[in-house]
Amino acid sequence: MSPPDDAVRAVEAILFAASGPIGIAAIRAHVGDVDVAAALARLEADYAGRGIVLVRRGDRWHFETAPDLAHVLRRDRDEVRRLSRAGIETLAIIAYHEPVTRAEIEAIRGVQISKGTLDVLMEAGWVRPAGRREVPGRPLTFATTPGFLAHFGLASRRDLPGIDDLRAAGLLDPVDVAPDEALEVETGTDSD
Amino acid sequence: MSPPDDAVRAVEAILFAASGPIGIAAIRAHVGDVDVAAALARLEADYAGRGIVLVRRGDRWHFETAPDLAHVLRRDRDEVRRLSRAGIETLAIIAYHEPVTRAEIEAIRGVQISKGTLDVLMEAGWVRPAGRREVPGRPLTFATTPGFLAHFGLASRRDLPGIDDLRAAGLLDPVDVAPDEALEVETGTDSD
Amino acid sequence: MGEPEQLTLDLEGWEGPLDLLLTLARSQKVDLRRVSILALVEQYLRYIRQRQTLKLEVAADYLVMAAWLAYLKSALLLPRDPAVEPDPEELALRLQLRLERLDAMREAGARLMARDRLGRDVFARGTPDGLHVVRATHWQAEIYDLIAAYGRISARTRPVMHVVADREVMTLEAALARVSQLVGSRIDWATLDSFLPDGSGRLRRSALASSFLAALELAKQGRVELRQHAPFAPLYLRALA
Repeated sequence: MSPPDDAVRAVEAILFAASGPIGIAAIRAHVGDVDVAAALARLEADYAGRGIVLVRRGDRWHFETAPDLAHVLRRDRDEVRRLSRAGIETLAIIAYHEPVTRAEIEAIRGVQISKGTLDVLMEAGWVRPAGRREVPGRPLTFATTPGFLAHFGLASRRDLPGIDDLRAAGLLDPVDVAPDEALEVETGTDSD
Repeated sequence: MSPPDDAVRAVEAILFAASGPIGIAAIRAHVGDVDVAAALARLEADYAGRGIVLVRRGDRWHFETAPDLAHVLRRDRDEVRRLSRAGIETLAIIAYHEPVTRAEIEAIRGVQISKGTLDVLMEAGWVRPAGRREVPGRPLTFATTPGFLAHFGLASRRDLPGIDDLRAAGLLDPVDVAPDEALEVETGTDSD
Repeated sequence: MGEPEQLTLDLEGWEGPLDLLLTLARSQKVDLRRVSILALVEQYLRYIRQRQTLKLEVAADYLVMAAWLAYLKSALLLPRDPAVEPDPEELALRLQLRLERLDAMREAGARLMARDRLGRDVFARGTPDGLHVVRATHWQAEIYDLIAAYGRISARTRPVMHVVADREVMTLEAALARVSQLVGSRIDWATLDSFLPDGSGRLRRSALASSFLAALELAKQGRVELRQHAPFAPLYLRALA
């Protein structure tokens, strides 16, 4: 392995010092006119197989510990807040269907979303309001955030587990939320 | 360079994720019975010449960015800002009346000046403290700097137009007294 | 917890009728795409029948679904009536698609949660130094701003002298004297205009106003009488004997 040149070293230090995933433009603002993409590729290769790895999350990059070392690092005190079943399903629906309205989420789950469910997902920084849909009522839509990709270790939404198969099976097609005498009957509330 | 073994990788990840410099005993508490000292030596060698270096602080170890790269981690950004009305008036009074005390500036402006106003003028390099006046209370006086003359393209303060010049230029026209000025006088302090 | 409450818990464990249906469908242990809707409906209806004591607000949705499923079942069993819309086969297909969709999302959620998650399985740097932006402020002001500011201060603080230009006016007293003197020397009606002094512009306007007031005052004193044919018509004065 040849020693890294100054551009690579500078990008490495910036990624290391950054307090979160950082994009190419932000890196360039610090290092100036260097080939940031090439430096990232070089670093990705250098760190492959090490205890620290360089990963891409959406349009941003960051260093994190290698996943197979979870057992030496996992901390009890940092227990990630457990999501309710309603929360997990709602998050999955938003991630796989985004942008998606509340009515569509409810149509898929067959129950109303209780008030806290979306709040919890937004508070966790995984879900954000994503504009209104230009249909009658102009309902608000929801989508995932860069923080969602970072937390779940996804380079992009295309990396969502099984998304291609689900799309091919038509299970991600737009959901019919129009009044339907047959399937509109469920008006329960989830148990959040 | 041979790929690091699992012990080295684990120590690397622990150092990276640690919330501060960490000692060998603390590392061993995570990784169990491995040769931590050997792993540290290996990491020190691996990172030599990179943008990140492994350093020892007393009995503890941590990763930090290479010292020669400090300049890329901070980025300078220039901001051009216009002087506020209070600022430009205070500067004008100092230029025309120097050396002048704060009380005199306020008497001439008819409005109190906030501390920030003089600070901004001094930060800009246009005004400097110019000794104390030998009267009761020994108030500090202020005067302009060579930087002031340079910025405004003046060879000396005598180049500032006199009152008669200002009148001839229409700059003493009472029409110029806008209603907001009356308001400013009433509230008794400037808006800086 | 009392006995009746415990009985209602059976349904509260489900996240709605669709959740219950999905669980029953999975108990058929076949691919959801080959699930028997008829068997599923049977299972659902049997399940609901077995739960005699239900908390009403929780049960309502389940009962509505039960009613709909009972309708679907009969529609599927009876010979197809082409006049009936929608086609019961299609309804069954849509129900099956809904179950598949919910199942897919439930599965996706589980797979998401099982990933290596930041802060649980993988970790970002413990103590990032952060990147810093150092701002250097350049203050800007032009020489014109400076001298205009001084002009403004001077104008504001300099003593202001108000000078009122000299103006020709006729006072009410002068008009009274003039009108009362002139009216006595005439016999017949005369217009107010004829009492005004020669001149033009501001003095004449002032004299007109003052003379008009003088005429009113003299009329009030009973020394003259006034006549006007129409609004804005000439005003005539005549001395009273």
